[in-house]
Amino acid sequence: MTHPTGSQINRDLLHPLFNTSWRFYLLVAIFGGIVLFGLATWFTQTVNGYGVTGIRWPVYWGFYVTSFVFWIGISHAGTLISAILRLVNAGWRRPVTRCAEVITAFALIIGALFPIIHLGRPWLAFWMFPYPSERLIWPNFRSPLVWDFFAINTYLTGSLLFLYLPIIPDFAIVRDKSTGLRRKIYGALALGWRGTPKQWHRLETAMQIMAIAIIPVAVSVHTIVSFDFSMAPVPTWNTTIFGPYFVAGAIFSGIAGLLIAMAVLRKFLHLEAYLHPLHFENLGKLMLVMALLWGYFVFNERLVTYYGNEPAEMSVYWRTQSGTFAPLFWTMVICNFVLPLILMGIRRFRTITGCVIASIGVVIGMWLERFLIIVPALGHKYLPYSYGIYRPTPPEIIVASSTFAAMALLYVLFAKVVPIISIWELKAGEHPSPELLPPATEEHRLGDLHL
Amino acid sequence: MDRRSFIKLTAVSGTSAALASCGNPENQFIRFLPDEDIVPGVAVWKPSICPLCAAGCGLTVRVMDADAEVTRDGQAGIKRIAAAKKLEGAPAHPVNRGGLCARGHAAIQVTYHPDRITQPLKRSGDRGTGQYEAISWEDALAEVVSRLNGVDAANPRAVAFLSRVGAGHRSALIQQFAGHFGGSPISFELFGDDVLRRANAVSFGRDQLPTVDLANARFVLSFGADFLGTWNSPVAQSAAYGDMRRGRPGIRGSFAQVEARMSQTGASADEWVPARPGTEGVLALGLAHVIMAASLQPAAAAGRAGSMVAGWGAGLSDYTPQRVEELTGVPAARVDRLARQFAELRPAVAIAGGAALAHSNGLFTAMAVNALNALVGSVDQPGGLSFTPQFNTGSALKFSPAAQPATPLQMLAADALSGAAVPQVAFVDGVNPVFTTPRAWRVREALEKVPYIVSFGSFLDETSALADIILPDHSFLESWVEAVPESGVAAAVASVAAPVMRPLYATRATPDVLLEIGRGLQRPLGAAWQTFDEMLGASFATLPSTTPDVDAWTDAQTKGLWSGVLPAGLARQAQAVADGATYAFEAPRFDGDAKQFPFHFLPYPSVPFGDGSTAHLPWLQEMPDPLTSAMWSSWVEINPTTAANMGISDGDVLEVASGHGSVRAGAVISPGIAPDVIAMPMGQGHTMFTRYATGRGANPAEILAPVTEAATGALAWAATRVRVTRIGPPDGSLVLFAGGIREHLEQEHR
Amino acid sequence: MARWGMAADLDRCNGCGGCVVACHAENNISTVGPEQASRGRAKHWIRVERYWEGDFPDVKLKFRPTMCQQCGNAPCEPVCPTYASHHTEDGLNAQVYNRCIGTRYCANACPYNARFFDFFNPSWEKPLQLQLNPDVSLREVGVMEKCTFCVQRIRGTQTTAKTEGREIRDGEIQPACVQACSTRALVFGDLEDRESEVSRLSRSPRGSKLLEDVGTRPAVTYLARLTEEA
Amino acid sequence: MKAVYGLYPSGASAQQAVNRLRAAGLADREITILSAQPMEDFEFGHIDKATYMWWFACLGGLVGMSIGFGLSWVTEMSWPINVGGLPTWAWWPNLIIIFELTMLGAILATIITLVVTGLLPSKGQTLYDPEVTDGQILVGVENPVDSRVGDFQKALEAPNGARVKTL
Repeated sequence: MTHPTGSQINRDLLHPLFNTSWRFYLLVAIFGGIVLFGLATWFTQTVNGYGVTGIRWPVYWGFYVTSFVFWIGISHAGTLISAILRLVNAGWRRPVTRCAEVITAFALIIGALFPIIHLGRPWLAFWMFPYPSERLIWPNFRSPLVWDFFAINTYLTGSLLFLYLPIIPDFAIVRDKSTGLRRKIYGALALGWRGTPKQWHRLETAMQIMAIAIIPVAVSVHTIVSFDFSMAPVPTWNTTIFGPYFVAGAIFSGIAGLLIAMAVLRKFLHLEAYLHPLHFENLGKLMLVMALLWGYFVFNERLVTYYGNEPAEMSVYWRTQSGTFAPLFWTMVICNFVLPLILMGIRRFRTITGCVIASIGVVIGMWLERFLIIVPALGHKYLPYSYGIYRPTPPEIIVASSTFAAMALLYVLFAKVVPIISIWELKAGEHPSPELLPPATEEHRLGDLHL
Repeated sequence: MDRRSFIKLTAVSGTSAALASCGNPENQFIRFLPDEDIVPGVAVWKPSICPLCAAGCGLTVRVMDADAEVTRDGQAGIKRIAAAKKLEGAPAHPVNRGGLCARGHAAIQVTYHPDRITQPLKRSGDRGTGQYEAISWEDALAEVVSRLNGVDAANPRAVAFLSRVGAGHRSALIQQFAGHFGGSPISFELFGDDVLRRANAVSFGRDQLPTVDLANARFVLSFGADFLGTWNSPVAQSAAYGDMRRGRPGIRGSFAQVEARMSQTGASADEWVPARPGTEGVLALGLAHVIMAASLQPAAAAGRAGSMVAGWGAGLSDYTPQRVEELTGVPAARVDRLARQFAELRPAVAIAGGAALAHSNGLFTAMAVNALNALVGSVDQPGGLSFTPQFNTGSALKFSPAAQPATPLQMLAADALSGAAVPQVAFVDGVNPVFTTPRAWRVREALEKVPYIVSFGSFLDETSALADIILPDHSFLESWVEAVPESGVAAAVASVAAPVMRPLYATRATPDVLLEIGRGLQRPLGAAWQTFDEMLGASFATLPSTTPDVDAWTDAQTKGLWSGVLPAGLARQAQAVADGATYAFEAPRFDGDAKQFPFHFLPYPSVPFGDGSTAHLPWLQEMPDPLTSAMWSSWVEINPTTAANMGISDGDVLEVASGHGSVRAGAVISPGIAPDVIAMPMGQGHTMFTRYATGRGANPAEILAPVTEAATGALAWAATRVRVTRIGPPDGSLVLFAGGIREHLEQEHR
Repeated sequence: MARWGMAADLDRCNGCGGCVVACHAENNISTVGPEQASRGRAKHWIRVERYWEGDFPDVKLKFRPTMCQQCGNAPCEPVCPTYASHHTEDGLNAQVYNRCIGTRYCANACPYNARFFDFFNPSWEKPLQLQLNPDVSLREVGVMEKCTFCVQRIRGTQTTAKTEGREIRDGEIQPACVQACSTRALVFGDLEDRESEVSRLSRSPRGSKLLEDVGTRPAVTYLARLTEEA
Repeated sequence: MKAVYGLYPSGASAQQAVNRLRAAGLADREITILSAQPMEDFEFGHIDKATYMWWFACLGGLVGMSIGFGLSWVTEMSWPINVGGLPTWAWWPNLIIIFELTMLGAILATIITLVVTGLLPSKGQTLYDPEVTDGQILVGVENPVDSRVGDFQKALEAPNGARVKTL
């Protein structure tokens, strides 16, 4: 395998920016259409009243909150993984970080929409924000939803900047390669980037600080999302394990999301020279670790409930184990544990295809996990008289699934305007530090694991 | 609605209302000066009387200003009126003592119902289609008068007046009106108590429902009487029940209920005793046997009621516990224990009612329970049965007694269908026999033979839709109301209340209309009063005043009631009925072959709807049934074992078929019903009864067999046998409020 | 400052449902109709729960009127981001409808499922709106509502007592359900006043709190229905 | 004369050019170096490395922490509303708000420091050549003293593959 040179990298990675095929328009039309349909559905929900959903007494959270947790989980792919890989200076990260960070940014934006979508009065969502209003009252800082607001706010700000910083030099490249209005726009986005040693140092220092800052923020975000549940005295919610359990689950689903995105990009943007099977294998190993961790947490959660034998909790326990929700529960176990263990644990299955299959399984499984945490417990809360079953209605399903199209749409648009693989970082990968490695040659294989 | 909420509602619903109103002058916000005697924002409380059942509970109505769309002096617009806002139990009323049941609370929706008939109507389409056109009161009354002038004066059955039974002034007036044409008002109540009244007349010489002194009883044994839910005077009985349980320091009254399907009352019992349908009297005599055999009865036990029971003098040797077990299915040991409790926990009282008396042998059962009460000396004693002295409105008004006994409804129907005697004019007031009678009686077809039907209904229901002319009554809040409770109090009570608000629509009070028609007849009715309130005044004036320096009528209006000791001439007299017969158990007669129709069918009065007359009130439709939590629907109750054997799960659509028809409803699997009994609540299944009740659920009366109790002719509504077929999975028609029914569900998961 | 509380004597309660309709009448609770009711949208601030025990023929049934328990440590309150759900000085769990943005978190946190959500704008078919109580605000679509212990009656009586310069008498304040209860199973009053009937009943050996082990410190005491003398 | 600069194909030749410019008497801050990637393998890539960014980030974190503390303190003290029996100043939950605002402060301070100290162009420092994008390394002098332009050109031309341009 030959290694692309600097100008080759420029040509390959800038290609999608300057050449638009009919496929792009088709994808935008399809995904955009679905997103518009979803938006229209949400609009009718807001106009007609929340009753068009399947939410009912006493199951007041359903598809929307499930989707919220799911997308926030997916968002842990990027920034967290990329930050960790940056800090440990894993060389193979270079082609991966950008597409991972993009997932974070967009998944967060979509995830953050759901609390608004799910509100009974979404037009008043800004009341979560502390500002001097005529109501003369500020939000209740003791509410986990306000923590959510602050945590997501910090994480979103951090992730967007974390995504933006390493794009600055790439924006400068696009600026130099383009003309006219586009040159002006990219010029503005490049913030006067020239590439002096000082700029490079400042950028790298900033990236390091960001990486260090964003990791605890990412951990806190999903811990706080888990607090939304564990703070309420609902059977099986009110548990101390939820924080790490959710963080592990988030990274798990995040890796799966990243693997799918990478495979799709590799296929459609013809980045076979940059995204190697090795990247998939390495991430696959990471996913295997997370699957084991996830299995450990689920075992832990189940065992403690079972052993405690508290009547209200046991009612929820049996409901998922062998009752109404058993099919979903066991599907989840297969998708999240059995499937990744087989596909990622056995070397010959740890191919790109294997990774994608396992990842799709994990995405489905993790969506089910959130659903199974939320709905069965709310339907079986202490007083048997008030037991209830939730069934989603078409509007909820449309809105929730259209966000997948929204993710795809944002990704397609992003890949159209920004090099989806960090050009300068890829080039920098050609120059490993001389103390560690012999001088860069054409034969030097990109992506060797330098952990 | 007050102005604030009105503005809010308008704002909420956008500008659509305002825009829509631009075109229609009658919808514009015309604001008159308030002419009502009301201070905006200040609530006043006025007395009234709940009209929804015969108990006669006293109400306190909260009246406040509100903006209503009304027509006044020919001009339509939004007007500030004094409107009733809420009904509350009158704390000083001796019947309900401040309490009020669900139905009573919802009664306000009768007045504000969106489908009320707002003015006289004349039929313009085929009968039963509900097509009517407006007619003026003058024309309508003239038409009715001319029809009445044309009837055959010699035929005592030329005019049929279908009405509710009662002891009040309105009933007295109707009786007088019907008597003017030689007849008597015809009343039919599906869950009526004719059998018990007859038994009380025979046993105790009182043709009346008993008042049970629960508050002082230490042991209550009820044979099928849903006295906390739908039977007799539930609020009064509930208040006393509360005191029976916890009103006396150190004493908690015990309570056992005998019935084949657990009623709301049975649910409150300490001991629920399922007995085979129709054998409740055997159990009562079994208890009497044990008591007499062990000589547990008090020395001064009254014996007259017992002497009506065959074998009483010989200690009821036919009713040994073993024999009782064979007949009723109640274990002999339990019979023995219940008997000892009944005799030892004095005062003890037995109550009979509901399904226990709705058999072909109902009179025997009632006689047996009466005898049991007499045996332990519980008649006219504290903690026992007594009979409320009742104001005889007929004699106060100097009305002549009924010329001849009323024709039973089924006979009227049969004669009309056969052509033997077809009424020329029929009046319908406050009853809906097309809905409440067994389809087998063919009342609807019979009424269709009647050439001219006048209805006083406020709503189009199955019966009033057959009417040729509808003269809508005021709602009870808009008119003078009165009640003379038959039971529920110790002393005589007569309630009366003035209208609490002005009529919303061009309706007229039915008693006033009857008086006016009576004046217009060629042969006038000859009543001494122009209006109903004059008549009430005259009647109450005959009563002794209970407050010094105030006459009885003024006093009654202020308090909402008169209560005291009745002068001899004004009380309904005890009538000793001595038919000389004695009563022995004979097996109840059931309609339908036990092989073909393996289940007993038990329709029962629903807690919110009774026999269905209140199914049009949305609050009651949405009130969860106490036992099943069902709303807006009908259901079929079935025993879990039976259901499992037949492969029926909760909510499955079942068909219940008797020899006379079939109905369908969702299954409710209930542990509180015998394996061979199928129960269905009455109330739903209306084919026409306002937007809230029409086309909802099924009417169990449709499949009832025309079995009657021989002596009284009362319908034995628990005497039908049915078969049950599973039609399919739940179809969504059964709406339940609640999910789980047992505290410990996890056992089922294992 | 008073601490309002209720006692429900399950030995008196016969499950008649009078309280349910009385509550609808007092608090402008809209009916939702059969279609919405079948989708779990019916609102009953007070409900009579019933539980079966045993199998035929030895079957027993228990009723339990259940409403907002006005917890001392109410799980619904801290989770609300906008202070729509908060504690008043006299121990009520207040719900400020105007401040509610409809997260429904409070309802999830409530162990008693005492909170109900307005899935649509409530409507009354004319002229049913005339029955509306002007003392109780109407709720818009998207807000939570629940039993208030008929706070409008409490405040009204407090005002009256203040104008008349006197203390509130025990039993003077009656929420609609208490007033309606035929059997006098429900008793309302001030728990701080040791002489009040509700306070006396709350100390009864038959008394217990619903889901006490969740740690909510409810203001409603249920007096057990005991067959044996107690 | 605005600037004189050379373009170099490799880091080694650029290093030579830098060394020669130094020899010609220029201080590091007077030499402009532009590259399309960080040049950490070479000495010239480490010029101007010292930064206070870490300290500014910490300072930003402190500011954020104070805002978080103040916001929750002022809110809860201004509206001492009882919710669920929690204390009015419930510091455990508030730690979450404080933490998030601390991190937000640190992140924003980092970015602001980066933009202000690294990206905002200093006056007279606008030398650029698009060929840098294709991998050439630019070494040059902006606004040179006219008398010394010749020396600089000579120094810049010395390394292999140099292409010297003037503006």
